[in-house]
Amino acid sequence: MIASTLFFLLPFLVLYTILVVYAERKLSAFMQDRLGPMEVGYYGLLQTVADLLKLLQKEDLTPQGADRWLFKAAPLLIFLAVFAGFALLPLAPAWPGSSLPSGIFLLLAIISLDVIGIVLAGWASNNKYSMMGTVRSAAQIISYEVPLGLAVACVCLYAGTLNLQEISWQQSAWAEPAGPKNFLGIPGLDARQAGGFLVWNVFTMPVLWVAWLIFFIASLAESNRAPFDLPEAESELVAGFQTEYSGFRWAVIMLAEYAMMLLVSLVGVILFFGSWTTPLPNLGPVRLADWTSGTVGHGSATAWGIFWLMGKAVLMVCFQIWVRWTFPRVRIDQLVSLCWKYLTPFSLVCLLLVAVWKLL
Amino acid sequence: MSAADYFFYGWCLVMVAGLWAMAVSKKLIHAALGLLSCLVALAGIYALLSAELLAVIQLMVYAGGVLVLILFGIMLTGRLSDKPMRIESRNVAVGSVIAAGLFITLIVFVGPAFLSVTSTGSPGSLRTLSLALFSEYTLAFELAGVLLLISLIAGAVIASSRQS
Amino acid sequence: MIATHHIFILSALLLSVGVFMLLTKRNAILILMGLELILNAANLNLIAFNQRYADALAGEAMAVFVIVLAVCEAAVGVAIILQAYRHYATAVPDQISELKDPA
Amino acid sequence: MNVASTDWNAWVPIALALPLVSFVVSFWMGPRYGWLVPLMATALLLAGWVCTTVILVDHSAGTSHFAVPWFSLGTDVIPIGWWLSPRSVTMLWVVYTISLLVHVYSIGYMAGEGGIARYFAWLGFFTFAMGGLVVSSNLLVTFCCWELVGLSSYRLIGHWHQQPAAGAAATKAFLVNRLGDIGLLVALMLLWSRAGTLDMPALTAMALSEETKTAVGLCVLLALAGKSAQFPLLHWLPDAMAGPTPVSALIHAATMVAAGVYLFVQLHFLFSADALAVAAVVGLLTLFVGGWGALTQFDVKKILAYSTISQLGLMVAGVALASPEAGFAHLFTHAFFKAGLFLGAGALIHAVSRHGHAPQQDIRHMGGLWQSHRLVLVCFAVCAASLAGMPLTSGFLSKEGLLLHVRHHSFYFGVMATASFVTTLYSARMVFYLLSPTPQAAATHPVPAIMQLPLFVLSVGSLFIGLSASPLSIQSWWPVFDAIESAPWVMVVSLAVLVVGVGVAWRLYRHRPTATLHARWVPQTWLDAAQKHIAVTPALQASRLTHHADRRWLDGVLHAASYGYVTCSFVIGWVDRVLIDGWVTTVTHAAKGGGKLFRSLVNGKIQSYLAWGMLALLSFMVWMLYQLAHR
Repeated sequence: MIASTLFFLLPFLVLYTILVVYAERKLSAFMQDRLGPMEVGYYGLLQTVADLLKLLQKEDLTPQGADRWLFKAAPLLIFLAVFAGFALLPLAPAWPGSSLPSGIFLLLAIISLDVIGIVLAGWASNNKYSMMGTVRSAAQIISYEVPLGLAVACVCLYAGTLNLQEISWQQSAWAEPAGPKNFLGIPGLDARQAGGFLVWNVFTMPVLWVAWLIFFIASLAESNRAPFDLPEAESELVAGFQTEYSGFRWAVIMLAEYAMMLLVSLVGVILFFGSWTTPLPNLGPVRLADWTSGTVGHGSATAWGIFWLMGKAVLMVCFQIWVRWTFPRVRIDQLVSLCWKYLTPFSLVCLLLVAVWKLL
Repeated sequence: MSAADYFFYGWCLVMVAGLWAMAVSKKLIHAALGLLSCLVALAGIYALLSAELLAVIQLMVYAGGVLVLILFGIMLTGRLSDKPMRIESRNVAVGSVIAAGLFITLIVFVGPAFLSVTSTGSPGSLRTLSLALFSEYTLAFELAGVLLLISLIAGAVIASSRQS
Repeated sequence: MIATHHIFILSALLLSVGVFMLLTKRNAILILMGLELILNAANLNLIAFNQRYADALAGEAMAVFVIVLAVCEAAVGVAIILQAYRHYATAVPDQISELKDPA
Repeated sequence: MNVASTDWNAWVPIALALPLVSFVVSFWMGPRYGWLVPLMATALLLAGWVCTTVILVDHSAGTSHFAVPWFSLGTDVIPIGWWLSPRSVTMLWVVYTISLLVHVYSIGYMAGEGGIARYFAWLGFFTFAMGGLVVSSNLLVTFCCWELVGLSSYRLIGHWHQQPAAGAAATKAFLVNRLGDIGLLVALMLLWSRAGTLDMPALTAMALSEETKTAVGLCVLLALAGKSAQFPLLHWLPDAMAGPTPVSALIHAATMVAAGVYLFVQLHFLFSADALAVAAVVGLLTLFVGGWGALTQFDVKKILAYSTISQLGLMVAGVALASPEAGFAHLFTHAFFKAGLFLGAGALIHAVSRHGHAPQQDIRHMGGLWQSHRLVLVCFAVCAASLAGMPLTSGFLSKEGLLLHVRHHSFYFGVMATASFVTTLYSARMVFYLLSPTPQAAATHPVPAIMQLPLFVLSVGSLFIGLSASPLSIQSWWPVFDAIESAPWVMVVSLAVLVVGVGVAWRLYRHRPTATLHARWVPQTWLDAAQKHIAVTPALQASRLTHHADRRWLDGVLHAASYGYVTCSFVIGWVDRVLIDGWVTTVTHAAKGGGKLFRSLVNGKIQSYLAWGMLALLSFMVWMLYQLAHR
């Protein structure tokens, strides 16, 4: 199952990256009242492909004084850490990935390995901008793992499991174990039969909206996205830890970055927004949920599951892009104080509330 | 030889490579990378031994936390000179003799006692271990939390550059 | 399954290399790494020997606490190394010899 | 004893201090203002001479005594002060006069020489010491001055210390003088023990036994033999001519050598008849040795030196046989004409010597100067005439005085007449050589006026008017000299001696014979040989003997003792080091080693602590496993 997940995801990731890079440029252009890439392909659609081809042709440079071996290995390590995370993700009811009992925990652990790759890349470059970016990146990722983990812990506490597939099941109409799933936690409003968005974690447990917000902010920081793109702040550090990279290796870093965006979006969707379940509920006789979920055990369920999961995740990615082009970059002190003074306490409060809710 | 054995010896190779890098490497960062491979290999071996939670903790805490701390230490203490920091070793002979003596003593005298033992596997699932931590070992667990807090504060206080 | 004595050899190797680094390396951070190796050797033994006893969790629980201790040790250790580095401008413990009377 | 006498006369200390000031200031000024030193020294001495003239006028009649305590030995107080009598003030004046003239002369003579400051300094010092010797009322002070005079003589003989001969001559003069000084010292001791005082006024009033007087007299005779170059100790004076000629004039003709005679005159009352007889014999011997020496020499300075010896002998004999006054009168006239002879000789030497060469002093090469140096030659001849005792000169009068005193004693009279003949002979010989027209000198230098002036003054002083108003008898200007009635036959005898002498000289030396006498006829030769055989060789042999005994016996014993001692010390040292120190060192070494060992464990290095800990752990493990295996 792991192998099949990766074999599906690797081409998907490439395609997704090409599209998302294009989307990012187009979206930013629209938000800035421009057109964006228009030359290559229809409406500039092949611009990213052209860029990729150009990148692949570029010389693979290693700076003088760099730690050659580490310099070459670091991008792969980054990508490996990110890509290993995908192996744990369930894609559909019948496609659970590596369904481990400690799934989300392991996922967080693997994501945290990403920072080591970044540190090595920055260190091996023998460049002060890289070094600065590395230090910032490491500090940022380590810090934001705390609110991220606590936000995830809220869901885990609510779900009573670390298994991602189990969390996914719980948010589906075919919930196992079967039991009432109250909309907004209001006793009596059992939405189990309705399914759809009504049984998503954020809707059955409203506190998780806050947790999701915290998770989202932290995930932006984890993937070094604006407004937390201090490690590669081009106005200060040229390109941060990736300053010295070029060609294919830089492409791999970019791929890892966009993959990271997708990964955290996927995790967010799985934990808060119903995973591979359809957002459409059964409204009485209008069995929207059933129609858009396929049949369990059939390929249709798998196809619908992948569609809904990826669709929601890509929407989240777009959301991240939107945020990037909306908010200015924070200062380092703002970054730290946001993490430790706001996100961490609020996530702790959330955890407390969820725990209390569970006890009730 | 089962698949688990192959994985085990594979992880063993990774770990030995990491240990070798740590023991002889001239660059701190290589030694840190060696430590990373050791820790990851250990996590793999824990997983193979069905200690899933410990494997995850190993990755999360060691690979993601301790190693990053160490990398921080390397970066912050290596900035005085432009040239990459070289590790020097001293008393290599004495250290080798003691380490080898320790290894041989352990292998030759203590090791045979476990020749016949084979891991049965699956002793504690994640759930049972977690339950045990929160029931049987609650006090220890809480104390560990307090210890962590203390060390967090201690680390922050010691490392802060503000001095009286 | 995996032969416990192979794991034991592995942990002995970990311990020996850790001791070796502890005794020979001239950099405090590497010494810290050696300490981590020793703790990991202990952990490996704890987990491996826990396998001998069905339904016993003491070894694994102990390993969790050892990891906690390792984290504490690493955090405080790195902090001390940083502070010492700031104070003495060196991370070589031999050069920090104020305990020794000047001979 | 009341030693304080309050006849204070401020001129005396001023007169004595001025040359001393000259000595100090010359040394002080020498390095930077060397050109100023001669003028300054001469000016100071002129001032001193004025003082002495004042003193002379003041004390032409009576005596005056001034003394203050100098130091005390127990209850005995040694005074210091002066005793001015007509004799001493006359002597003082003579000393300062000659010294002044020599200073003036030296300005010209020493011009361009090195060490001028040193020269004038020591001249000044000599004048001070000589003045002190003359006026001192206390014999101890006199002795001190006597020694200081010897010191300055030593320094001035050796003035040209670059010449080995000058150094040797200075040393010789110094040592021979010290031999005589022993006599004076013993005399002082005798007087101190017998009379209890060294104060001359007190001694004059004291009656001493004949034995004491004989002993003291013989000792004083020894002293004056040293200082005045009397018979056995006379050979230093010809050598002393190695010094500058003005020094010879001042010190080794007019004043210092006369100090012995002066002391004899002053202490005449301390001499018994026996001592005086010995002194007379010594004086007459010296008279003939000196005369003979003068006849054998061709070096003009050596001739004058021997002449001086001879004249000093005449004075001593005169004091001993005739009277102190007569001797002193001859001393007085001798001072003038002999100083004049020396200065004249110096001027002639200056005239014929070539710069950068050894000075030409041989009379055989000094002729032919009449045309160019007439005044010098005339003055020289006048002084020589005075020496020979020609009428109208002061020498004639003083010699006449001596002859008159001994006219009743036919032997002494005969001896003195003979001596007079010898004197006339060598004086005439010298003058004949110098006046001969033969142009011997290759080149001549003019004699500066500043050198001619003192010469002229001295030659005038050598005429009878220097001593007496009358050319035939001592009708003295000077209160000190008794007027002696002239005996015509004595004058006839002396004139006959003079004529015969000049005639013999004309006969012998008219043709300027240049043959040198064999060395054995020169007194210097056998005096030096006598000194060598009597004094030097025995002394060297004695010292060789003592040296040998010292080496052979004393040192042998000492060496044996020290070898034994060293051997013992080695044994003791070995015992001390190995046996006694051994265990202490062992303990300390053990403690030190142990300390070092344990200290190395506590070297402040974490890793070494760890290594020891690991080693301990390993040993413990092995031990434990061993125990388990053998349970």
